[in-house]
Amino acid sequence: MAEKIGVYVCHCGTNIAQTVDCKSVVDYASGLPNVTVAREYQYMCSDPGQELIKKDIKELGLTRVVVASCSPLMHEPTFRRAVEEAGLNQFLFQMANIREQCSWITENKEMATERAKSIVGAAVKRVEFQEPLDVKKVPVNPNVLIVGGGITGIEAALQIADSGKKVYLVEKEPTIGGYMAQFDKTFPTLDCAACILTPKMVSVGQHPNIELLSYSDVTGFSGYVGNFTARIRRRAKYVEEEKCSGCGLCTEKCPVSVPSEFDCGLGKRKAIYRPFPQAVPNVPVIDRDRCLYFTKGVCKVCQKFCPRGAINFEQKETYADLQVGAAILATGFDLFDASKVKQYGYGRLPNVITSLEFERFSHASGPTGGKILLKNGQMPSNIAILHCIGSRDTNFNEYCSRVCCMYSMKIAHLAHEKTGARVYEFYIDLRAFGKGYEEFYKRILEEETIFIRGKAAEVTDVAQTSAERGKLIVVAEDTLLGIVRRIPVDMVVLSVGLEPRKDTTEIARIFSISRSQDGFFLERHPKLAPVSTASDGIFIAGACQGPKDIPDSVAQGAAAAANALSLIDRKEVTLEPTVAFIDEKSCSGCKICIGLCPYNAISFDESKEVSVVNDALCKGCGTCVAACPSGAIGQRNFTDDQLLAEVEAICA
Amino acid sequence: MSNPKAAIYWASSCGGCEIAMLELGMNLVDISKKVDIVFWPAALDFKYSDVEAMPNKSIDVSFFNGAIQTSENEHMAKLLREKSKILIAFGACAYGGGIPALANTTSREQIFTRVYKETPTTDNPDGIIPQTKSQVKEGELTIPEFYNTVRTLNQTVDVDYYVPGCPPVGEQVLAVMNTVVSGKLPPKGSVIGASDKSLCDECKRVKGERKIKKIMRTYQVLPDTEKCLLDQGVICMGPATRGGCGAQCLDANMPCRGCYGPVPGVLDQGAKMLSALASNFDSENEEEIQKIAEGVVDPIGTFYRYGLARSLLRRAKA
Amino acid sequence: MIDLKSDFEPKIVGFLCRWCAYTGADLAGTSRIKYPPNVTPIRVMCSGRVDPVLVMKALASGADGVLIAGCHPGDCHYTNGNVKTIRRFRVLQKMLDQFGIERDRVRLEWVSASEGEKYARVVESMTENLRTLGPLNWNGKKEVSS
Amino acid sequence: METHMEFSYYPGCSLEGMNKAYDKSARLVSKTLGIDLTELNDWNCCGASAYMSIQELRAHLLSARNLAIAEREKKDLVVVCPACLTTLTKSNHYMGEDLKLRRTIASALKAANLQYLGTVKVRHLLEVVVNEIGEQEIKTKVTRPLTSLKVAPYYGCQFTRPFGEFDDKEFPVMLDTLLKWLGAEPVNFPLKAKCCGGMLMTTNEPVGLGLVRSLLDCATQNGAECIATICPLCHITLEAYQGNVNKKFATSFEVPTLYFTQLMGLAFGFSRKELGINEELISSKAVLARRVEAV
Repeated sequence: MAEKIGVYVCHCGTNIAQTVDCKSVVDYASGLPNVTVAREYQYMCSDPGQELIKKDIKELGLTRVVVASCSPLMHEPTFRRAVEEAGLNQFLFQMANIREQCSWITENKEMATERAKSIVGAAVKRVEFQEPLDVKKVPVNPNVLIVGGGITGIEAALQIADSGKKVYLVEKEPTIGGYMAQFDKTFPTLDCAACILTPKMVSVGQHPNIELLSYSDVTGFSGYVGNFTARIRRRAKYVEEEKCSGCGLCTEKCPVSVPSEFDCGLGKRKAIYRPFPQAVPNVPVIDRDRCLYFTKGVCKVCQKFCPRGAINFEQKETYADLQVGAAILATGFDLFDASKVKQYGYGRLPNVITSLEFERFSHASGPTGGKILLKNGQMPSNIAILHCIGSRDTNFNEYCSRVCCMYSMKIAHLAHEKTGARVYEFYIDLRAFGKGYEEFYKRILEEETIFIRGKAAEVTDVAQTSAERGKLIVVAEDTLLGIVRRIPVDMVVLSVGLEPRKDTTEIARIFSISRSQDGFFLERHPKLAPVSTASDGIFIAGACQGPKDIPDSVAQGAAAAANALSLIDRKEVTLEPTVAFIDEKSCSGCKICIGLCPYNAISFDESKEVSVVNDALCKGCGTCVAACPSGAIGQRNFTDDQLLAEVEAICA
Repeated sequence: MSNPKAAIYWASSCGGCEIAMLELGMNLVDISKKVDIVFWPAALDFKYSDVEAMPNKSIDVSFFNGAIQTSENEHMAKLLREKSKILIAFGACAYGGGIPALANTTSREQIFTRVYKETPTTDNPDGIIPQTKSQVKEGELTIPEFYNTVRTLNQTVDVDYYVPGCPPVGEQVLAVMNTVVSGKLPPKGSVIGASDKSLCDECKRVKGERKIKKIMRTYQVLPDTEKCLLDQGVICMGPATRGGCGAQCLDANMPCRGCYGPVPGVLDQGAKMLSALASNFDSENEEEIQKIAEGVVDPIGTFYRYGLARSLLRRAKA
Repeated sequence: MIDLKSDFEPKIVGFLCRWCAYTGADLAGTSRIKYPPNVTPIRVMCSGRVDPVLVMKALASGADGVLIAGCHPGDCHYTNGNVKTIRRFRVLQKMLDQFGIERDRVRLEWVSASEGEKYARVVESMTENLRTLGPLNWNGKKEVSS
Repeated sequence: METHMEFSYYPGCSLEGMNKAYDKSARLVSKTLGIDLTELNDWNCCGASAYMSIQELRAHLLSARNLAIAEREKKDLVVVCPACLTTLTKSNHYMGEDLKLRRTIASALKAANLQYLGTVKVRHLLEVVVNEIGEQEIKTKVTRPLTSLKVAPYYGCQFTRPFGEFDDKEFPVMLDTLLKWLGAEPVNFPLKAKCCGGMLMTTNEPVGLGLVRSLLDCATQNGAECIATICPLCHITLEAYQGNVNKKFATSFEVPTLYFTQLMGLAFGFSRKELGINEELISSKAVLARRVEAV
């Protein structure tokens, strides 16, 4: 029996109708074989639009439906639901994308209309070959994995744990806290960072629903929405967490002193160490590469002094497989490496420091006890702060790092307050867009900070005048005055931008999510789904999605938590049934397909001598289908017939 | 009731299909008792005019082997179609173009140049190449036209059944004959005398990991006779080729070259085998992959050795 | 070389993987980047689904070119489906050379979900090159029949 | 294994005039290193200097003609003048990005029976020497190391800007590295990529002289005995205007300038004459006699 196909062409207001002659597309569709009805409508996704389809299914007995409108990534679920509500299997519906990949790409109406016809024709031909499919429902595991224990991950973890759900919080450093723990004050309110962060860290450490896995990372992530398995590598701390009381005696007695990462190398730590006193968990780790026992085979002082016998040099790294229903990535950012911009002399000229180094200087428990000092131990009397280092720069990162203007002004304030120095800010534009930010800018202006509008061209120690001798000279075009200025100073602070973490590629691969052009994780929709990803059940929050300040990161952490909770509370999820299947009658058992499946979903049935697909493991990529030399493997909703029908229709 | 009448004809082919008929041996004698052969130029002295004189549909079954490469081939295909109730494309050439269809990788002009001017044994100082018409003093002489593109039988006339193989193996030929004699024929358009699964189904070799590191040509290795040839880097068309031959080539430690054509439901045998083979190249690195790919020296000749004419593209661009 | 006056509008079949290339093509549209509307997309879940048979079918049926676009190597949503595409494509290219089909007609490109601009540029350059090459016209039957 | 690389060689206008010694020494050291330079047949102006700013399309056409000829020879193009490098690379870049420009240039080239598909890479000899030949092979060619010769490595403004992906754009190090391989001591020279003032000498000499002076100041204060150059214009400017600088600022500079190819040649054992070192305005004889044996 011939199919009865209904075709619905959406105007999308003027989004489609402006370039595509919808009437002409409807006329064309009406003339296609088996098309019972073709209509156009202002907004197909609206209730009346959907009603139109439902009515036709019921009254005209449509057996197939094609909607020509926006991208299926946008509204496919909407129309599938509508079709299903009218009693037709949702897979008997096909969407023709005549907006994103047609009306919006050209101004040539004639060609756009031709293209729309081609797209609709292909969908009509394809839908004929589509088959009804059953959607599988699977229960959702209520546990949530959170990767990254900075302020974003902390916020998300507490939100979820407080709702009574189990959270696994994975942090690769020995402690949670992230960058925020290194900051002195926070803009624009100048709260002490530690004062507002530490209580939250403690809550995480004590929460009965949070299992904190510090000094650990995720090495594998498999499964599907609601039922993931995360493989966690737990690096050896050589300190048994259950036994350690955090007394700190081991650290005190350790004879090895090395530069502290937490202090940007400006201060020292021991080979057995906690990054900072408020670390959570409050358990030290042994730095294998620096420990005398591990490098030279002698010492074990820490073990001798530990009152609880917690030191265990035999500890090995272990792996744990965690079952979770959803995951939130809050892996944060890296700071731009200032030594890449050679003209500012970072690493070459003393007293050129980064903003984070300034934070450590300024921090009361930092290497200088909160004093801002030059290399020679004196206080600077002139300080220049250079904005946009590595940001808004086509040679490095084109994007704005969003936080540097504000933290630069915070640094100006701290520098002025602590040293009385004259402070210069070299900026391109000042971006003070948040709540209370503009007011903060005004306050800094009133503190007589000198703002010079112009990106610094270079920092040099080649003096041209006697006043410049022995100083660092910042050269910049003052674009308001239209002249090149040379400002001699004692200290230069480089306001470095935010970058994707170096392991972003690896993490994206492990979690099968995409990255945007700037390298950060890609959200599902920049406005409407900012913490979702294209992979269901995997969420992103904070600066791993793009540069963010603390208020925005916290907001996203909470948002991702709400998204994950919403998924978990659904209790079950539906799975796309677009998996591969093997026709036993055609399979000759050649085993071409078996090694191709990345999920080991294909096995060989020795008794029947044919290959078999495990539905639960198959993710529906279709690679085996393309490789099967007998045409014995098919992919539901992407069968050869369906794809060939599309090809034929397009080429006709 | 009189015996059914049969015709056997040989178009562009090597004659192997005729030999396959003779290979029936004493069975042929039995068959000849049940069937009257009315036309078989290779074995019996009939003229085309005899066939032309026969009433339409007076032959019960014609076995047509060979591809269509000349106007004579085409003429005879049309003639036998007209005179026969059942027309069977017999052998790889009639079914898929066979070896002659590899001519489709080049052109008539290039073939003539090569054959009549360039081959080392050619002595043709005047550079004469065949002309369909030539004037001699006795009058005009004609020879059949040589086509630029080789076609299969069903690209020329309507065909009822297909018997693949280069040549079809003996038992299968006998089975086909018996089917025809019995009159119990499958639906029109069927491939007969072959299996419905790929050759791997009947191949005894052990199939391994399918990790192809390097393509080996048959002269470069003496393959292990127990293991699948693909696992040893030798391109075997078996996975993409219809079975039914009993994997005889494999028994001789040679790879399947694909003469039985694609597995049912497969549109293009060559593209399918290419995909099956290349998908299993054992490298994730683009340069290494390229290196392995270079090992496929003559893709068309490898993947479409017997089926270029019935493939999707049919021929190389002129 | 580049022919300045060409009215010929090539017909290109595009096989776009749902995760990267199709999303990237959507982004080009959403960003209102203009490019020639000569590619009609077919959405597949992974470029690994693109059976060479589909490519041959498109060429045989009258397409002037075929674009296969997937995730960048290493970024495949299905771990390495696109690597299998590379493997097939390299042999396919070699075979299409023998068929006399110019390399510009069948292209494999990597377009991530964020590379709307790149997608537009790929289509633009491919369309431009095909305009220069002219119609493939495989189903015009001139060459296929004698 | 001996390296053998083939390139088309584009000397550019200056190397036929005031900078003959650069040409001479470049060819000599290239040959020694197995770099086969074939002078581009019938080359024309690269389109640099003010031309690009005034008649952009025509400048691109000039460039494209050179590139098209190089493409016909199926070789990449080696230049020694950073201005040529920038201009040729710029045209290459723009043609790749701008379809309209590509078409216009294609139709113009067609009139001269030429075509350009964009396959030629334009490279500076210094970059080829450092990246392709490398430390090991260069060191084996050094027969007369420039031991403890203190050299200011001077790159000038155009070598890495804007297209220098092969080195740091603002603070290149390639020449420093090469000098070390030759046994010399590159001095700290923060102004290594700053303007030489060459383009200003005809329009605003006082500013130009000021720039030359700061370069000489910086070089000598850091202990340099000579300056290594990679650009014909920088070379001439630094050398020829030292007298004017001394007059204007009452200084007494006498800093020899040497092309990097001359320094390589010296280290490889060639004579001063073979390298054209006897032709310079400020004699390097004393400096070299002090540091390099048997020159």
